[in-house]
Amino acid sequence: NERLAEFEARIKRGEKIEPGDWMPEEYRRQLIRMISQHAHSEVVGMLPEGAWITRAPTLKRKMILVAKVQDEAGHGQYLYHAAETLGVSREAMLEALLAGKAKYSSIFNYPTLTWADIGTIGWLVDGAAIKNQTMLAACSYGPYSRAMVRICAEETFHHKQGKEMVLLYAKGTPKQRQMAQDAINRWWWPALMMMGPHDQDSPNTEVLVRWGIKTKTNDQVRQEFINEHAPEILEAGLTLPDPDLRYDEKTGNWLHGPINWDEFWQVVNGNGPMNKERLEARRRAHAEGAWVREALEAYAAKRQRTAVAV
Amino acid sequence: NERLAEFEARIKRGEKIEPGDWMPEEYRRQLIRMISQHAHSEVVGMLPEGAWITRAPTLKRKMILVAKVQDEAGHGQYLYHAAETLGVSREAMLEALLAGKAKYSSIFNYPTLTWADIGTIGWLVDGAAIKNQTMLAACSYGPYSRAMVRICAEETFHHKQGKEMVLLYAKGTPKQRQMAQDAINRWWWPALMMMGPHDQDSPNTEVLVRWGIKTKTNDQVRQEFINEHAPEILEAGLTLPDPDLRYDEKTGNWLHGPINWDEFWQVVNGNGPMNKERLEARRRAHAEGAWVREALEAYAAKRQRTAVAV
Amino acid sequence: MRSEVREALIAKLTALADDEVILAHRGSEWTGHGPILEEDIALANIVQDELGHATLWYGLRQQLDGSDPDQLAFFRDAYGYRCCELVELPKGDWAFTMLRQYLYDLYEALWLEAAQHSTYKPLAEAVQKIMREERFHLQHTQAWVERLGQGTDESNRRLQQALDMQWGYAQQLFVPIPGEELLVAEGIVPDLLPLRERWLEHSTRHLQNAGLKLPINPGYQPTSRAYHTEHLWSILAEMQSTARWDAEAKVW
Amino acid sequence: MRSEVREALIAKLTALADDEVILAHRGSEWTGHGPILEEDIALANIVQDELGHATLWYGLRQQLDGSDPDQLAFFRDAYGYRCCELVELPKGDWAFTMLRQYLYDLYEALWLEAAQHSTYKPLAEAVQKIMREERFHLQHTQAWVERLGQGTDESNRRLQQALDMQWGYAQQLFVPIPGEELLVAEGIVPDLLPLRERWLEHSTRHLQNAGLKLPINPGYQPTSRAYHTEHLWSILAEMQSTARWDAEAKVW
Repeated sequence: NERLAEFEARIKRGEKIEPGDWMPEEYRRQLIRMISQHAHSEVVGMLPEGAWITRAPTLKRKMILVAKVQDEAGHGQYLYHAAETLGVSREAMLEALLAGKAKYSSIFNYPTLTWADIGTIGWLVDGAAIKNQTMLAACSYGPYSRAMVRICAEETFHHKQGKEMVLLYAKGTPKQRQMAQDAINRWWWPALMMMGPHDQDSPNTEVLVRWGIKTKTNDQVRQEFINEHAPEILEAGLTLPDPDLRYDEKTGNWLHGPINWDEFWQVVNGNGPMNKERLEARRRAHAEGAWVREALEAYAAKRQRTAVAV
Repeated sequence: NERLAEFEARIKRGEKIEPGDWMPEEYRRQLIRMISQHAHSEVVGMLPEGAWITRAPTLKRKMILVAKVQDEAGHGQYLYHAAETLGVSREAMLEALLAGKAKYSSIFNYPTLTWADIGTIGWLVDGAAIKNQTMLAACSYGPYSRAMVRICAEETFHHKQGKEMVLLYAKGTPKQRQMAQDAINRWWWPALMMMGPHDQDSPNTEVLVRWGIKTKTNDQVRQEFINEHAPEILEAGLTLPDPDLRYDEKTGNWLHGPINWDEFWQVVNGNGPMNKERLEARRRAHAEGAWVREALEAYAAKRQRTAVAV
Repeated sequence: MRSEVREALIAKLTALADDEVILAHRGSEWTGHGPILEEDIALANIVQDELGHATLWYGLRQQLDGSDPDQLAFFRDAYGYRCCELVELPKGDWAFTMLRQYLYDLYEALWLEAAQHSTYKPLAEAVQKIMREERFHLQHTQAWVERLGQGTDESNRRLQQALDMQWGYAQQLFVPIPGEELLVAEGIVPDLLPLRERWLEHSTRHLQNAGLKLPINPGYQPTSRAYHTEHLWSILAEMQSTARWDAEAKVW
Repeated sequence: MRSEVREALIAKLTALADDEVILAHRGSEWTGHGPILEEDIALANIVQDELGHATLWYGLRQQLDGSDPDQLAFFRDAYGYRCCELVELPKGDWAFTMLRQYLYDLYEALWLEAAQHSTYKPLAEAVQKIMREERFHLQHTQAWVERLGQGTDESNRRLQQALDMQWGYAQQLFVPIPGEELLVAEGIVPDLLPLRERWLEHSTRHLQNAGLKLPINPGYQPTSRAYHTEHLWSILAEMQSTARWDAEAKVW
């Protein structure tokens, strides 16, 4: 196949593929899957954090959190746009989400139990997301790559804010320390799982790397994440819930103990603590918003008729 | 009119009128109005107190409050039954309530702002209700009279509990005292208004007294209430929001200052602080319960068909 | 009593009481908003009984360690509460409420029946006191499940939706707390495993008779009472707001 | 500044800030649950601005009496709050939310416009900072009122229902606080009476153009900011739950 060869050559040369360009169906399919999952993750990701806006402990933290969740909504928007350039509509993507057919990041199927979860999500979850997104910013599909550049800049800001919060609480009152440690304990493993299965269990990786969608493997990204975060958390005087965690002098890597992949697959397959509630919340919002969207359409149609009449 | 004369003679002899007995249409009309208003008051009255069950400060207080609100629902039940003996259905009465056509006691159009309101309602509002109900227990219509006897017994218990609470808080911490005083300040005048307009402004009173429905006038009942409660509140070290209040040696009565009848009529006519919310809450409960009631009917119908078939 | 057994018993009593307190909270949110006046009354009855049970369990704990029941209920935070997640879920509609109550009542009735033979006398006595109440609750909520399941398509749909949501959570009722095996060994509390089988058998039969679809993929099944849903923090914020508003107050 | 004027100004700034804090609370309850993603973003914008305004007003108060804004927001109870009742009403549906926001934004925009000439420099400067934001809010919510009013029968009905509920409450925005006449006399804050007239004129015209029925029997019109709805206690229980959970904490 000549077109495929030319396509792969372009990618090799580091060129970006743009919406009008020819691309293999599988490339399109994989991108739609990834970008829409990513978009859904931003939208569903608003829920666990959004729930704490009403309970933020200071005016400043409240404002920062509203701004953060707002950024997530914005990321959802860019990403839906990026996916739309591949010929799928936002409505179709949302429908797939609400029908339980589309996935979103499993991390959002864990509950936010205390205020310290907000800082911890910023530090660990956004930290893990950034590693992934920085890699994706180099991806071969132009609109996705550009969305990632923009999103990464904002996520980096959230990451910094989250880290600052946890570090503050780690040296705060006994109750603040307890809250921070508890949050780290609950979020550490799910954050490691965010990068997905080990390379040998990740069947999509090979083709994704060949087509320049991914430029690193799951395990590589995971290792980067641990190398950055583990020492910082330990230095803050907090512990990590991994008795096997150790620094390996030879490789300069922090090595982690075995990941509970059974839990991972349980959550991916709909059996995480919050899967049902998250989807239910999205469905309810969608259903309760139906009359609003209908009103908007009716209004727009009336305006158009008036405009034509004039 | 012979029958009317005989009817009035029976009342004069202290006989009770019973459901099958002949009665003037106006007697029936007045009773339906009063009893259904009274029933509605019990049902709407569940709302202001019910709202504090989830916030009661001890397990015991929570239980007492649940029991109290449950009693009110029970009172609603007896009273609807009593009204039904006059040939009006519960559905018709509820419909009139939800349509905003039937009245209920205006006192429930004031908000319960703090926990001390619960004690204060028990003491003042139930206290005022008891004065009225004790009078009505002697009323000429048998079913109403008997309902009142039963209700009064329970209300007396609520009244005692409410008084006990307020007295406890009156000698409690500064915050408890503040809470109790604030509640007394807000509920005193509305409680006085519960007995209705002054006698000269109460056009129904004359016929109601003649037919033995009422055995005392509004002002008489109000005076009884003040004579009992004013000295007890003052003795507890609380103040009353009536600068003109004074004990009159000659009559042995506690005399009150001018009542703000404008406020009274505002609330009666739908403009009290909670009129809209109360009615809205009842309407919502009714609407949201519609599918439940339909299911019950459908189930009963199916069972009946099965029973007939067998 | 050996100190490990005592500790485990304290923890078990706390879990029993916490379940009742939070379920009563959810039930009491219906006050004045029920679909029929008669049901306001019936649910208020159930709520009172649950509060009574909580008081009993906390009271038994008090005999062991002197802790004050109201302190436990109103001054412990989400870290300290040991309720199961089922009781924390928002009140939902009437189908959700009745189904949860049914699943819980069936568990409680079976548990009490078995616990009346407890070797720990105060527990056995407490169970005697409340067994009859629980049978009434079960009768009531069982009847509701049947009515809604066999009522209209709408009521059946709502009940099925509630079941799909709750089934996994309900399984936590049969997860022993750490150290519970000690209590079972001493005959202080019944073993949850055989109770679970009976519960599954009863509930499955009744739910299917009511026209509901089973088995259900349970989805998430909570395994530790140290973890909670996102709702518990807010439940406690509301529930404890008056008590904590004036922490100096000695009596309320 | 004379001490009565200072006291009145402190009270006025508190009322201004409290309105924004509670309205922001209600707005933030929508986060992640809006009818369209774009509206989650727009409402989050409004909420942030409101929190910003609250911080400004509390900040001006801090200059006068040294009180800490977060202490005021998170450690005052319902007795101390001086918000109006309109902002306390539950979030309702989207029509309720947009209408309340519109009625409030129109009031705030008019108030700010008049207050930019305040003789109290720090106030005049604060107003300059936020006037533009408020104009954007007003544009946004005004457009929503028109769309919903002229959209479908359903959206018109919901908006009308919201209006019937809110109209009386909205009038409280124009009830001066005790001592406000001193501030008006000194030119520190605008007189509410002429603002009310302009607000009535603007809002009536816009609402009628949107197809709503006016005039409305306002029903209850709150007259004192010392009283509140039944909702404020629970709002504060939720809002202050983290801050109060660890009152020893110096920083969050």
